[in-house]
Amino acid sequence: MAVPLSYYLILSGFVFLTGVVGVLIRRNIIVILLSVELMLNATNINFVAFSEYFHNVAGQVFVFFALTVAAAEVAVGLAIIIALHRANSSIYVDDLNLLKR
Amino acid sequence: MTLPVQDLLAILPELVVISTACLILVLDPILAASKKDLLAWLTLAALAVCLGLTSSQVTGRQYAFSNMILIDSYGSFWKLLLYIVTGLTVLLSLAYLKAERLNIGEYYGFILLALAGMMVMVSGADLLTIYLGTELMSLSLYVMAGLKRADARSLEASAKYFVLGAFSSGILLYGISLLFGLAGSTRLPVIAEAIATQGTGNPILSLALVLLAVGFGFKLAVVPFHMWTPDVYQGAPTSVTAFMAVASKAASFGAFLRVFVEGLGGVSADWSILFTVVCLVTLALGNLVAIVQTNIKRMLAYSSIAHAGYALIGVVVAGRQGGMAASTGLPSVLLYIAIYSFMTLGAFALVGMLRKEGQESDNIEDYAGLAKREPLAAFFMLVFLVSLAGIPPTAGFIGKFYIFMAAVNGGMAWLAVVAVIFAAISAFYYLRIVMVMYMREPDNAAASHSRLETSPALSFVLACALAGVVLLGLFPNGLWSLATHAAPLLK
Amino acid sequence: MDHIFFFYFAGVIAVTSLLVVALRNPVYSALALLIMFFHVAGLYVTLHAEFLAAVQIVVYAGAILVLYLFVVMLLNVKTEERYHNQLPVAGLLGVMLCTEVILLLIQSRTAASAVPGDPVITSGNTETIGEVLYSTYLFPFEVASLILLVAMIGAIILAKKDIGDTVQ
Amino acid sequence: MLYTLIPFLPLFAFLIVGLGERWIKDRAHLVAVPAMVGSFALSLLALYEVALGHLVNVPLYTWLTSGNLDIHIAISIDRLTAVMLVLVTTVSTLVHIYTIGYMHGEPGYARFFAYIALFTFSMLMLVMADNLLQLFVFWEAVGLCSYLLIGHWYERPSACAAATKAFLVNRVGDFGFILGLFLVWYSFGSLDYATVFAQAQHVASTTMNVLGPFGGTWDVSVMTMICLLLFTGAVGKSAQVPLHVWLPDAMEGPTPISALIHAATMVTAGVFMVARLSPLYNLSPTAMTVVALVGALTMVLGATIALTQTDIKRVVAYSTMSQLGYMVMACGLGAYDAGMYHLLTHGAFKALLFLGCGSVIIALHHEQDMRHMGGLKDRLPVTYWTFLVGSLALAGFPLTAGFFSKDDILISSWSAGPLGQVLTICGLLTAGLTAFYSFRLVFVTFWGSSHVDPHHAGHVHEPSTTMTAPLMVLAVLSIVAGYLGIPAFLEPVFHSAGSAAHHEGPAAYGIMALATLMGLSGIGAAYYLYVLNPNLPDRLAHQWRALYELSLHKWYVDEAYDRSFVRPTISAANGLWKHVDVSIIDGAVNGVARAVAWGGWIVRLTQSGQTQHYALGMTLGAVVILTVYLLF
Amino acid sequence: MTTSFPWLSLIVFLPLIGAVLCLLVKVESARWLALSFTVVDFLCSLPLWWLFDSSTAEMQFVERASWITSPPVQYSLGLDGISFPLILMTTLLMPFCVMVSWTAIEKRIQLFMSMLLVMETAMLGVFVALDFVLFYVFWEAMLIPMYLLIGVWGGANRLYAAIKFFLYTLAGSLLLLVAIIALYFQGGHTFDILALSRGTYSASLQMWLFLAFFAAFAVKVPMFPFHTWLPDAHVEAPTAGSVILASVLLKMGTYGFLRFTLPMLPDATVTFTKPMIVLSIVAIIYGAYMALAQTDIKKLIAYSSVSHMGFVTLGIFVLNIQGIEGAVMQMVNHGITTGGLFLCVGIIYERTHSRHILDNTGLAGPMPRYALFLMIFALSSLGLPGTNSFVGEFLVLAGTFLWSKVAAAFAALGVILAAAYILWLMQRVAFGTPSPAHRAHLLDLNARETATLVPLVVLVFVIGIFPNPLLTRMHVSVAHLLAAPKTPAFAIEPRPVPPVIPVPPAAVAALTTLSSEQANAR
Repeated sequence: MAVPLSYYLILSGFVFLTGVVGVLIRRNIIVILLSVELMLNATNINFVAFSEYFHNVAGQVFVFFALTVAAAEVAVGLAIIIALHRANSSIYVDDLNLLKR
Repeated sequence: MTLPVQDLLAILPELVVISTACLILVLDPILAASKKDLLAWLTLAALAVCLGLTSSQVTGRQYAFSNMILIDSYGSFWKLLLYIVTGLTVLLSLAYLKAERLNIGEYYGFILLALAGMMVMVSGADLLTIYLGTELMSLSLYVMAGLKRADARSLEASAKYFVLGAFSSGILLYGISLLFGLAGSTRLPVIAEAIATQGTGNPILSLALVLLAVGFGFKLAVVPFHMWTPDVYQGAPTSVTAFMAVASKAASFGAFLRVFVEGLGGVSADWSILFTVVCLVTLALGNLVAIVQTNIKRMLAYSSIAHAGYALIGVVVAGRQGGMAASTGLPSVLLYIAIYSFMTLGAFALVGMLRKEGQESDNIEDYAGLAKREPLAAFFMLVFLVSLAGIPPTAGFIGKFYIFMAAVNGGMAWLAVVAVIFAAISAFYYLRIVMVMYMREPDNAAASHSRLETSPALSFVLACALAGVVLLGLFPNGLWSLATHAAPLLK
Repeated sequence: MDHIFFFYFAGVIAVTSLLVVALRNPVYSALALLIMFFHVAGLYVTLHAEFLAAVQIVVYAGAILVLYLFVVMLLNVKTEERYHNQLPVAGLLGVMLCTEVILLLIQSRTAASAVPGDPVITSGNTETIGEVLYSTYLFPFEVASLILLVAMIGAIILAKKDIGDTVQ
Repeated sequence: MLYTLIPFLPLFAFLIVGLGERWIKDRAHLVAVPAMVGSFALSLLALYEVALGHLVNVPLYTWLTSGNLDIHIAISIDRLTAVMLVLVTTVSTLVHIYTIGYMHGEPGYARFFAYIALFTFSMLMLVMADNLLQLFVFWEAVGLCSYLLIGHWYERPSACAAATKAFLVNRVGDFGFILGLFLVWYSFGSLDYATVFAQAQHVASTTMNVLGPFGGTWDVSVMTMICLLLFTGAVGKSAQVPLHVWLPDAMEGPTPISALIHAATMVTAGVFMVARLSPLYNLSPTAMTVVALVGALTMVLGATIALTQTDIKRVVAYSTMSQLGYMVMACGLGAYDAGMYHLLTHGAFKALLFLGCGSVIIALHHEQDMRHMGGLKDRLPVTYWTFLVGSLALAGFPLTAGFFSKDDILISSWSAGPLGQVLTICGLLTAGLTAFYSFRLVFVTFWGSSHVDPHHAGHVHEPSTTMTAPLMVLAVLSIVAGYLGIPAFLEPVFHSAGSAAHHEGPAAYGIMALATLMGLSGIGAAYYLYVLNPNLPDRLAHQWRALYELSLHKWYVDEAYDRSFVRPTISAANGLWKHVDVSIIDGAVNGVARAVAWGGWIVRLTQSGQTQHYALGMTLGAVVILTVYLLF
Repeated sequence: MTTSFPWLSLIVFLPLIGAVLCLLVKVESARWLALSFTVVDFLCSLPLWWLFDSSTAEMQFVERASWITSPPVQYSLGLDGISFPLILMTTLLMPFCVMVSWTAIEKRIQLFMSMLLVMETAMLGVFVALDFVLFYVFWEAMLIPMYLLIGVWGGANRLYAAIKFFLYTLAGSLLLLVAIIALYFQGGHTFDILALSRGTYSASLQMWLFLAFFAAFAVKVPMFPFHTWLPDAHVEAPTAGSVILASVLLKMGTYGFLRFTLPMLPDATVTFTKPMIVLSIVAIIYGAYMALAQTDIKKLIAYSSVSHMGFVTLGIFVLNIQGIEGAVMQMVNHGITTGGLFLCVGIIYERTHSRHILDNTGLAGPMPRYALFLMIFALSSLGLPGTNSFVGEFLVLAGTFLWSKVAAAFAALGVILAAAYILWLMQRVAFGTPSPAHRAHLLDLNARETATLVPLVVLVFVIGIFPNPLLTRMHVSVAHLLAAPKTPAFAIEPRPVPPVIPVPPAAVAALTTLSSEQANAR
């Protein structure tokens, strides 16, 4: 018997929210990016699962693009991190506090 | 595998933009530092070509590339607006980059790439293209926000924008995945059809709706997804801020309306309630917090938040009326954003070029006595601020007028009343700038008062923005008919 | 059988994703993520997405995560001594969200009713994807390429020292 | 049309002198006096014409129309008007002439002439009105002239205060007047005398519920309301109790003004108004009673105060008030002709007395306190003798004009029922007091030893002819006016008055004798106290301290008003401003602004600069929305 | 009636041309330019006095052109008997505003003059607009120039006053905008004022619209308790600004009541009559009390404006001919009189640089001509018969009396109080002896100042003595306003006027017109 779709959805929901919480509670910008990766992976699980259940390749293609975008984001993100580290010697997000109020 | 010519013709403007961007990226290392201006002119030339191309596309409705993209009057409206504001931004940047001693030829390439992303956003017929367009735009903007690397604030803005942007795009993507799960496709018409056949009570749909609202809410900078805006607007180089505040917001509205009206029109009753609340808190927060700002860029950021709130009224009304063709809600949003673009761009142009000792002077206090030092600049600022406050006979009034018309027509007069109360409050912070410029003397007698660093390019930008603000205020017919022509084609 | 595979992969994915968030040392977090990536790839295989499984391993595990680790090492990132001070609020929100999302998901009709039939794409998954990528999804593909271009040049501009900071 | 010139000659004089003040300067009288003389001559002509039985009515123009409100400005002369015209122009002409000497060399010479010309114009228009609104308009206009002239010496704070007071007190009266006017319009649909009088009988039967707006019921005859409200105006203008307080203070103005405005003409406008509107008053016994009582009270009050005053002009002023009381009382008792008769004779002798005072004052270099006078009869013979004539007339000495008119009043009152008889007794007593204080004035000022400031004593001399000639003319008039048969002349106007045949009968002679006796004893008492025993008054004052103080301080009316109206109003205004306008109303406005700004401050705190707070905000938003979705 | 010549456009936009030119020229020329533009504008408006047809209630000098096609907003202008006097008053006052600013304004004269001229355009536009949106555009457009006038050239506390003025009035008028739009949808999809006036609206809608209109107009008037912006704005504004504020801006509120509230919302008007009248009377008395408490001359006059404008709103809401004609008269008269008073205060401020009463005492001695003018305006302000203000106040009180005798009595109390504060002011300012500190500066009026005041003084008397030419020009319009068929509620219950009895010959003998024949024969 095939695994019901809702199992996948619950799994992805859990992973997604773990990622969300990670973004909220981790101070290290790198780990925050890792958490975002969790969110993206959760999404991907959704897409693939739906794709399977709809007998439709579109979901898999979407994942492919999402993966591309994730890679691009990582590139830019890490560049920003390096620039930040160079300027501030810190990669803690809560040290970014020049701009407020 | 063949490339149909029609498809290529349909995306000719995009192609022009992209190829010019690539050309610039290639040319940049070759050109001598002193000749980087050429790149700007090249950009402008490309925009001019696009303007012509898109103008020929304002009628009709044509899908291209396997229904991935839709060339219609709605998208063309936004594209035309984007060309104009991008062109003005480029001109502004020409002056601004010199003043900031930033010499990055890629800058123009990024502007064009971001523009390409925006164009994809507003003409995407598939959530995939819209998502990719959004990412293209966002990634360009992340980079552009951090371009002033010598300034820690610029980097900080970039980092914050990036972190939150990635976060929000994750949320958006999750929403898209759920929609895909609902309809088995990411094409907007298919989604609309699925909603129509399955009914609206599906929880997964509600969840998707909320997640999409969060994702787009972030791009539109509406409360409570707005919080990046002030920080990023303040930290980013001003020309980039202007671009973000104007072009990015316009494109986001374009895509947002496309998705919510065309794709999720079936549940418009749901999302109009959601956006009513968002609209109210946006109006309230944007206007209230703007009052207490001391930095003009931050103030304008809050002002742009508040303006998104006004535009949302039109969206709410359209949603409430089920996106009816009779509703003037959508056209009024289009009109509002177009008008908003001119006045905000004008204001940011001035903010960016008012400098003292080579530094941008973005503290409101720096504007003290400006009317005496720079009467013309002060007058321009006055007009932009008055228009932002929505006082006739400027275009800002026309924008609010149509929004309120739509609201009252849609049976939401109370919303209009709330909006006018906040409009009155908003007048306070706009007028405070006028007050500082015209009625206050600078505190210290030092010679280091901010002055406008003029250049022909800047003058042209200001003149265009002023003309837009004044002429659209006096003769809104043309823009309105464009907007009414564009909006109903959303179905 | 499917269930066993699913529960194995799902279990590991859930645990490692928690670890990514919970472990204070970024290197450990990254390694946990790496494990998760592998298991996600495994899950893809059970869902007949072999191509994606491969891409997942090659791109995510092989490229992205290595990049992360590289940066972590490069910047000599220390262990976080504490979480962000909004942990309680965020945790509460997370729990609430989790409950709500799961509630919504299991109520939803698609999830409840959809039971997979025979996968259309039983074989040649890679071929099919390649086919559509260059036909139906040609346009997004090109846009994606632009995204990569932006990312590349953007990363260079941001990370490289002394670019364009001065005129002349 | 010729009669149009009666008011307009003074108006032209005013315009020429007023606009050309800078060029005319001390030649002002060359314009004003001839104009006044012309006006006087025309008045006589008008009197003649009216005596022949003609009436004059010249509509000048339509002042305003609005709905059924239609008001014309007109010149209308009947017997009542004609005698008023003669009185006004006579006194005015004489005062003009007198002024030449009195104001000689003053900086405001031309201005003064302009004002009195304007006053004369206004007064003439007032008496010639053929509708209530014109009456009211010029009623206010004479008030304005009075204001301007009282404040003629504007550097003197007391003069300015007096002017303001005069205007304000009159405004209070006019408040009633204008409401009465509206009530007339409301009830009759018109303000023209002719229309109103023609319908008076009809309206007299209607009543109105005064307490209606407050939920109560108190039906009052409309006619009574009208008459009482209009009479309020007369109370103010004719210085009747309780609005009499302005008149004595008005003596701050130059003396010719006191003679013209505050004795002979303007203050009598109230009496004139009541007489003019006699067809209305006759229909309201209640109002008549009130009028009579107020008149009597004023009469007594004025006389008692005049007893102890030391300022020469104030004594005369209080006597004016008292005499006005006589007239009003007469009108209230229906004896309009008697009232008007006394008005005319009083105009002559009171003007004389004031001008005489002016003469003394000028001679003593603006000394007004009679304790610093004395023994002037040899130095100022003309003044003395004319003043004496005036005083005799005031005291009602037989065969003077005052004797006849006052007796006319008293006799008429006696025949007007029980109230009238009570009031007649008051009148008799007052006659005694009048004789006493007027001769106190004569004796203290002109007789006895001199208390004049030795500084000036050397050059006290009779003023110029321009001042003495009017005195002599007025002295003659003070006698002659009694023999002109004025009541008979006016009788047709008041044909409805109930006292037609009152001159006959033993009661009349009895009262005449009594009045004469009272007058003579008053004079005798004054002679005893101030000539024979000059120290006695002080001792008496000491002995009857309370009464003396009461009289000296004018029954403390001013003080009472100050405490009950003036000061509470000012402090209420200040209190309202500080505690209501600034604190509450404006405080609310600023409070809203502050609350908004405060809200901004608070919300701004969420913008902490912490990226993750922002992400938390987004998440929170999503959670809230989702929760709402789940719950509803 | 359509005329071939666009009088109104000419009058309205001529100053705008001047405003642009003023910005481009030198200081000296800016003054002359502004003066000549305002004078020419006045001269242009003068022919209207004769061209105006007082026999019709129709709009006259109508101009129509399409402005915005969807929704149909028209550029349409026109005049009737109610707006007509206000136009003349505005064009008349503007030259004086320029003249009084001749030397008083020392900085940025070009901008000042320009703003004055922009104000003129906006104010005139408000009075002639026949399209609601056009009206609103003009109505709001004046906020910015006025804000600058107060804020740039004002007194010490000018920033507070300017922003308070702006926000207060803006808040009110924005609600008006919503009401206008609501009317559009309920009134047959038009913004045409005349068409909207012909429409009928449900009672509840009228109620809401009335409140919105009230918010805009009552703040502008200003009615109690929305008046607190006025003293601040008046006090801090430069003289010309005060004059414009008092003379024209305040009238826009009452004009709004007349032009919009009464014809469009008749039922709500009747419903709200009582509260409106109570508020008016409170304003009359309260304003007067406030004036009594002031020691700043301008503030005193500002509060007196609250009181006087109370008469205007009172006259409007008693809903009868006398009341409304009185209100319009009072609008014009208050403009002239209070304008004159503010000009006078400005003149003395230029000399002593103080508006405090105690710093400006005894002016009659050194400045007799000035004192004379001040006295005339003061007397007019307290409503002395023979001056212009009496006409308006009299008519308003008459109208009020028809509505309620008690209300009239309370309103008339205001007249007493007006005398009190004005005379007390005169007693302190004009009379007495000058304070030695300022004595040397107290030069009497120069030719320019005299020329500024004389025309107003002449008007004070001309209108006071001959009000009828002005009144006849508004009779038909006011009657039309009250007699519109859809507003039966306005009809005051017929007054029990006794039938005019045929006058018996005996009574005629007393006083009738038989004598006039004789007089004429003479």
